[in-house]
Amino acid sequence: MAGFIAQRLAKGVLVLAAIVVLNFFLIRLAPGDPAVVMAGEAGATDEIFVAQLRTKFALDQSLPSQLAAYLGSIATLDLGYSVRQQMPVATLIGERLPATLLLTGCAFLISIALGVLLGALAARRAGSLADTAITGLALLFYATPLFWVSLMAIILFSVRLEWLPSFGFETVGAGYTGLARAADIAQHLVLPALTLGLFFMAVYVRMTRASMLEVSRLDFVKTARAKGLTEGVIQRRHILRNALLPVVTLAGLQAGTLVGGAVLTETVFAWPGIGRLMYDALLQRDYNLLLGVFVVSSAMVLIFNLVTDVVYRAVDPRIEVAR
Amino acid sequence: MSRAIAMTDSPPAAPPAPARRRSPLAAILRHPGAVLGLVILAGAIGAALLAPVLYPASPWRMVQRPFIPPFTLDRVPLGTDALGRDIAAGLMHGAGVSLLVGLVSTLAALLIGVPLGALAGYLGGRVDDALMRFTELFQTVPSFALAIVLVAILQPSLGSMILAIALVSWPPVTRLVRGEVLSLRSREYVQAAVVTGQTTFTILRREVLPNTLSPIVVLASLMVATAILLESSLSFLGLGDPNRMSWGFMVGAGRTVIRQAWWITAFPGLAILLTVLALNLIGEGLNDALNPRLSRER
Amino acid sequence: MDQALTPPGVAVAVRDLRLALPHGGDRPNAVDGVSFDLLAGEILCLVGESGSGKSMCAHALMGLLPKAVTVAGGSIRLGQTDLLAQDAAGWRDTRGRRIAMVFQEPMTALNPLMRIGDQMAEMFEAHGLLTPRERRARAVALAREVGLPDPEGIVRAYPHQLSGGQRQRAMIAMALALEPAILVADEPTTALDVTTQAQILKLIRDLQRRRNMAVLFITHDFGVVTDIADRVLVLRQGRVVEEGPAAAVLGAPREAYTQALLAAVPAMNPPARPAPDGPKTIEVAGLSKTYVTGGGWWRAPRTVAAARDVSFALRRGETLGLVGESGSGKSSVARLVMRLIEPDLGTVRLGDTDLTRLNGEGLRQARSRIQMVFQDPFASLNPRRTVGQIITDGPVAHGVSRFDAMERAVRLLALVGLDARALERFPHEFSGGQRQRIGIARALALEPEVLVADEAVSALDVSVQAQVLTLLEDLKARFGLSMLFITHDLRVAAQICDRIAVMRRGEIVELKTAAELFANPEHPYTRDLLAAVPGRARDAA
Amino acid sequence: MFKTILTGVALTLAFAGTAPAQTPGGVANVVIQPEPPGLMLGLVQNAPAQTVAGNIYEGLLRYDFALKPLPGLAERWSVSEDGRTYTFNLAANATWHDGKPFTAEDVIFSVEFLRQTHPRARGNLAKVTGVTAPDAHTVVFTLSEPFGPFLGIFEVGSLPMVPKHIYAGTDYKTNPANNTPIGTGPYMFKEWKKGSYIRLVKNPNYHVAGKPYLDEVYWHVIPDAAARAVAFETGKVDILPGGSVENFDIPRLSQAKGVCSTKKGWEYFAPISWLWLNNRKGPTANKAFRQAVSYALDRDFAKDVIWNGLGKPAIGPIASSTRFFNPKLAKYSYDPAKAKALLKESGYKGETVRLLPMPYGETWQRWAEAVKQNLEDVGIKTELVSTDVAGWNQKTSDWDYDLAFTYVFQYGDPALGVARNYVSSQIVKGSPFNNVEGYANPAVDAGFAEGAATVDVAKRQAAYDAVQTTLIEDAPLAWLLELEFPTLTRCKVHDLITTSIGVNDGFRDAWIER
Repeated sequence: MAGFIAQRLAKGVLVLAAIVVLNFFLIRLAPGDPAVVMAGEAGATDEIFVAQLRTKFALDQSLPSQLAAYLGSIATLDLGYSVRQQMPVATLIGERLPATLLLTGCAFLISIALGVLLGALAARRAGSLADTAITGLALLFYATPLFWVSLMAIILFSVRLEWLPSFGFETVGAGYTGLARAADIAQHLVLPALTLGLFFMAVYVRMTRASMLEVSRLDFVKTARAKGLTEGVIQRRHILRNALLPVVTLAGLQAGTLVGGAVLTETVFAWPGIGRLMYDALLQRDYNLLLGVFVVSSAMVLIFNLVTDVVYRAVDPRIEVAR
Repeated sequence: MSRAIAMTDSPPAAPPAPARRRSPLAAILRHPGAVLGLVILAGAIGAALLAPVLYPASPWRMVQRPFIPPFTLDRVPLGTDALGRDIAAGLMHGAGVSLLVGLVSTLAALLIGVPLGALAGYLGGRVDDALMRFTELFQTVPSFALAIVLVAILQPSLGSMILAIALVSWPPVTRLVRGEVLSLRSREYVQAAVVTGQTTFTILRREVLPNTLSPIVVLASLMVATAILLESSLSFLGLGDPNRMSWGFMVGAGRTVIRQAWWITAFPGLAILLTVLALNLIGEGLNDALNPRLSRER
Repeated sequence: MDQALTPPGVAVAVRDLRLALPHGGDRPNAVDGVSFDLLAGEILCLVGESGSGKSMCAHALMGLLPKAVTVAGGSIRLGQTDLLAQDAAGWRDTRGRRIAMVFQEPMTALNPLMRIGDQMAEMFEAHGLLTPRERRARAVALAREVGLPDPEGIVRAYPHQLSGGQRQRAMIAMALALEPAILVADEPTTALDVTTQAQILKLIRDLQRRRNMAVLFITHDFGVVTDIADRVLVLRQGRVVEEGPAAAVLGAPREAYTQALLAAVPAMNPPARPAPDGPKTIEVAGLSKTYVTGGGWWRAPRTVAAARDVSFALRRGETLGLVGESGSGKSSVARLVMRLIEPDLGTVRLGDTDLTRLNGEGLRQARSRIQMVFQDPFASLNPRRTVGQIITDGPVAHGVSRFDAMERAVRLLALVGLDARALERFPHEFSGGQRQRIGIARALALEPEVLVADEAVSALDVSVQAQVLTLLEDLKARFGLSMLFITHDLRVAAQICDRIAVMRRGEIVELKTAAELFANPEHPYTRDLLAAVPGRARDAA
Repeated sequence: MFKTILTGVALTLAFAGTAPAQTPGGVANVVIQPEPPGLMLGLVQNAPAQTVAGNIYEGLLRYDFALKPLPGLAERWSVSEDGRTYTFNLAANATWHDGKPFTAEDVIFSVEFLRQTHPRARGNLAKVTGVTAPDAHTVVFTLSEPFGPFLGIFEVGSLPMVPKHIYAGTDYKTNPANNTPIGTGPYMFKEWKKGSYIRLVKNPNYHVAGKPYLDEVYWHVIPDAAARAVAFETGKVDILPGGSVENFDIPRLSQAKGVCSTKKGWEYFAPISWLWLNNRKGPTANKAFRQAVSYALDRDFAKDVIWNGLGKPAIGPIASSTRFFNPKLAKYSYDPAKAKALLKESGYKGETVRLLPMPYGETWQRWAEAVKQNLEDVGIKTELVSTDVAGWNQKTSDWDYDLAFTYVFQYGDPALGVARNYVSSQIVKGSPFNNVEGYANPAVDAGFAEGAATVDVAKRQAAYDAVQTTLIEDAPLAWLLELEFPTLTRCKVHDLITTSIGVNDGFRDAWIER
């Protein structure tokens, strides 16, 4: 298992390096650069000012040497310095990462728990009214624009009903500590995690349902039935467990989309995560920061994929652990 | 000729599931969800086609007072937006753009994904390895983030949006096609084609790809839906084409006034929802019709 | 009447069983008025070809009919109960405790994610018996009873770590757990190699004797029937054709259908054949191929030799059989000869051409000289191309005009016994045997010198199999083909082969003329194989 | 010898009379949008940075709504008769947030500092030949020639005082202190949770006795406009500085109970929006075409519908709220017929012109759509080119546009904020705020030069009138609206807007009724 993880990590590093190089050039294709942005924001500017900024951002050097410098620092796990924000990129991302991890983590848990539960229910009663209702609901969540649901949810739950806070990570200045703070953060988390989670829930509902229907046709289910097991045990122990394997695979593949979807959610809910950081960095042409976010979020996806693979291997004895 | 050869098989032993291959269209029409989907989609296409007839003027024209609620003025049945533009006109004209973006970007994604997947699956070995690494690269970068960056780089326009959506949505196609081709490659009829001396290209074209068609069609129908959602999300972030009236643009533009004028956001949002829903329903119907293995129990 | 008990000695009484197929099928009822008694302490074989409804009968006994199939009438009496009239709870109680079942495919009949022992223990759990600890102990005891090696270890193993035979033993152990009075075995040995089949048949026989169970044994193989049946029930198209003691039905069948079926079973004694004396058409020398795969049974990854230094030659007009069990490498050799996989070592010479040296266009051109007939009549024809296209694609690829190729296809279709109208139709419109004929026509369309038939008749019912074998023999003679015939079925090999090579673990262990091999097997493995062929008793008789 | 213009006595002006008693204490929750890149005002000058850091740093002077100087760090000031020597007497008790005293040396250092880092200060200080410190609390500026608007350049965003003891001898841009700005202002920097909030706390040693009143100021970063509005409605924040919510929300929000709004506090900036018209090439190089554009624009529609009645149509280069504006010079009104006639006269052949919207939110986007429609109505084929902030800056700086939206601050005087957009010496690539349109007219150049170098107000007025007349006729660009950005607060917040830069230095006097 350790060998497998090491091998996957090595592969991941290669993928990351490729992502860095690709995005490095991609980002620089965009019109304007950080100096231009800052000059524009200053409300007044002249050549000296822009030249100073270019020097400051090391934009006066050639592209290959900029790339070499960046790769060099990445190799030592240094994500570089955001000249615009006057801080190391690692610090900036470090401040934001927990929020994103919390949001995507909760959204993921909600989506997979609800998705599997509802999918299993629907599959068990395939063709019934409950099935139609569940698949219909899933479709609806899947088809509704994420930002639209978010806006509607804010209006309903925050403005009209005043049940939940509409934005932010916690109540600023309330000075909560310990449990009170956790409860406060949880309150803020409900809406963004739900809206993000429900979209992906739809994906898992469909997958679980289809997978369960497929597994329920396999021979060993007949064997289980021939034992005289109750339907519940058959569904849980035999069908669901096997049906979860493709769901785990799908979860791995969805990781990238999930992190991407967080950009929108974080924007609407003012969630201080790296998705928003990325969007801001993009608008400000904060190259190092943008690259850093790409590296970190891609690394998140890779790690998540690794985890799903490990889970898959742990669940499925057929995959040789030694390999 | 000997007697044994002339004799056909003993009484037609239960022909293998004769019902399997009825026409896909008939199978879809048997699927109530898919029929509903087709009806909605037909409505959207109809709106797109009729828009220049029913609303020959530009949908951007400010025709009335701003913020007229729906169902109050006959001239603007769905009300007006923040600038006094006719929402009904916007919806009709927007249908075309949304469908176009969905369709063209999906086609583009297929154009990238299918050949790559076919090559990776059929040739295997190093080619497969290299192509799959490349695919992994695109699956690892958070897709929506990449789409945003691409549109920002290329500057928002219909073309850049289509390109960006295509570039982030091809990897699943490649994976699917590769998987299908991989399993088809060892099918006996493909081996038969190899053995009878047909060229690799012919084999791919004749024996392999046509048989990957049904899952691709199903995936494509879902991809069109996702592309429409992506387009609206990009527009929501202000990365839409400012010269084209699209549903995504309308939602994005209406969101600032969502509190005082729900209809500006609600109608195009509903249009997106319905269209995406329709495409998903059709996708499910297609899936049931084309991949009977996975069809729902009835 | 309804409350009537089954007569003493009768374990299950099936009366006028009628199972309805969904609309649009080829016939209204899968099973149409079948009645029989299964007596305590006997093995009753339900025999029939595919589509005869034998499996449906078995599943009806367990209440495990597919959803589309409904009971249209009749009764199945077990003691006081009419099984067909009971509710879900009743069925749950019946299954496992009163009637147990063993399925055909041991590879898929076990849950891949559960340990063997846990799956056995479930049997007790399902009926609320014993404590978890006792269940585990019983699982070990059962494993021991069915002859699984290392019972303590194997109950902790997962299904994929067991061989096919071991899995079927585990299935049987499971079925026996609650000591049911009735065991339903649905083609339990069909998926197994012949030597394993012999062992499992013996196991079932032994257990049945020991426990005095009633066994309903479903099979299509008269060899197996000969070896195991006390009584036989022959089914055709959902109706009973003939019923009687095994000796009577097999020895002196009354019905024409039974007679035809029995006649179609190839005999173990090869007919006399003239020794082929044509020139060598194909020469295989030192062919080797090694695969690296993950191991089974708690072993590290290992290498599997698909072919080890395989050499043979084939003369014009000669049929060489390659026989062996699964994994013996016989199919790999066929594919190596066809250059569908690349050999590690060795040469395949076709006349004066070395196939293994050719590549690209040269190889493509040379391919027309050696053609292949595949095993699976359903997978070997592209469902999206018409029969005409399928047959003519090859010649067209070799430069024949589509028109000429079509003319040739019409002739070939006539030759394999199909109508020219077939050209415009798609494969799914044909039966398995007809498809196999189309596959043969496709191979012949290129006018090859050598035909490689890879288990070409294995998937066919016995009567169809006989026809296709006759066709192959006839075509071989007509065109002066050499044929490499790969099969696991020694009976088939005996019928069609001039010489037979027995393969084991990638090696040819014995190669001699068919008559000599059967009369005088030298290698111990060959002897084992021959001894394991079911139904030898009938051949001897 | 020296004539004292004003002494720092009458601080509270008109507000003093009506205000109930100030209560110290309390916390202000304010929206800040977008998140500033930094708070070191000497290095970062974008609008949100000024809004926040204007309460951390101070300039020598502040300005009332009529742009008259008020005491800041300088308590008194005087100007010599020849208009070339300015003397400032500094607050004696002012200290930096780290406790070090604020002295004349800091002023001299700040001038040097800003000449290196602050492009606008560099321009404003161009005529300063010497800065000396006769004693620790007196500073004397010597000018090479008279400069009419000189007393107007000491606002905190234009000439913030930076601490010498922290920056002297260091690399300004990488000094770690940039992350923990130290000023002399009423609030001290405490904490910055990036993406969430910036927290300022009361400076207990502030040099004006009794001030400030509030204990803490939280600046909340909320990127989505609708979410900002919701935050205000739900009481999460109490203050929406001008421009922080979309205009469409303003009527609803300001009509809510307990909400007060004011348009004051923008006089110093007096932003005017216009369309850059590329005078170099394409149809826009033609004067008649440019005039046609100006006639085609429905400014009242923009004001009423897009800006919800805020602002007023701009008729020329100088904003009506600043000095030297002349209302009699108006020329352009919404007149599509005249626009069509001029278009014909210009020989326009239906080429597509590219219109660059301002990437600053929905209002600007809507406005661009409306303008596009205006132009198409008179027959000008228009294509919107969407872009983000960087792209917009790049394109306007590189003159890669036909028409482009912008808005520009006036900084209180035509010499400071107007001339740069019209004089030929400012035709320099690389800045989006100079003479981007490429208009060159020696008469205009001369007129602006005269206006700047003159101290006499009447003479300046004459010079600027001439300039305005010429510019309006030549229509180098199409003026749109003088913008207004009302500040919304809960009514319990008092005295927030007391100067012409509003919230930017407003928390000095603000207090919350409890």
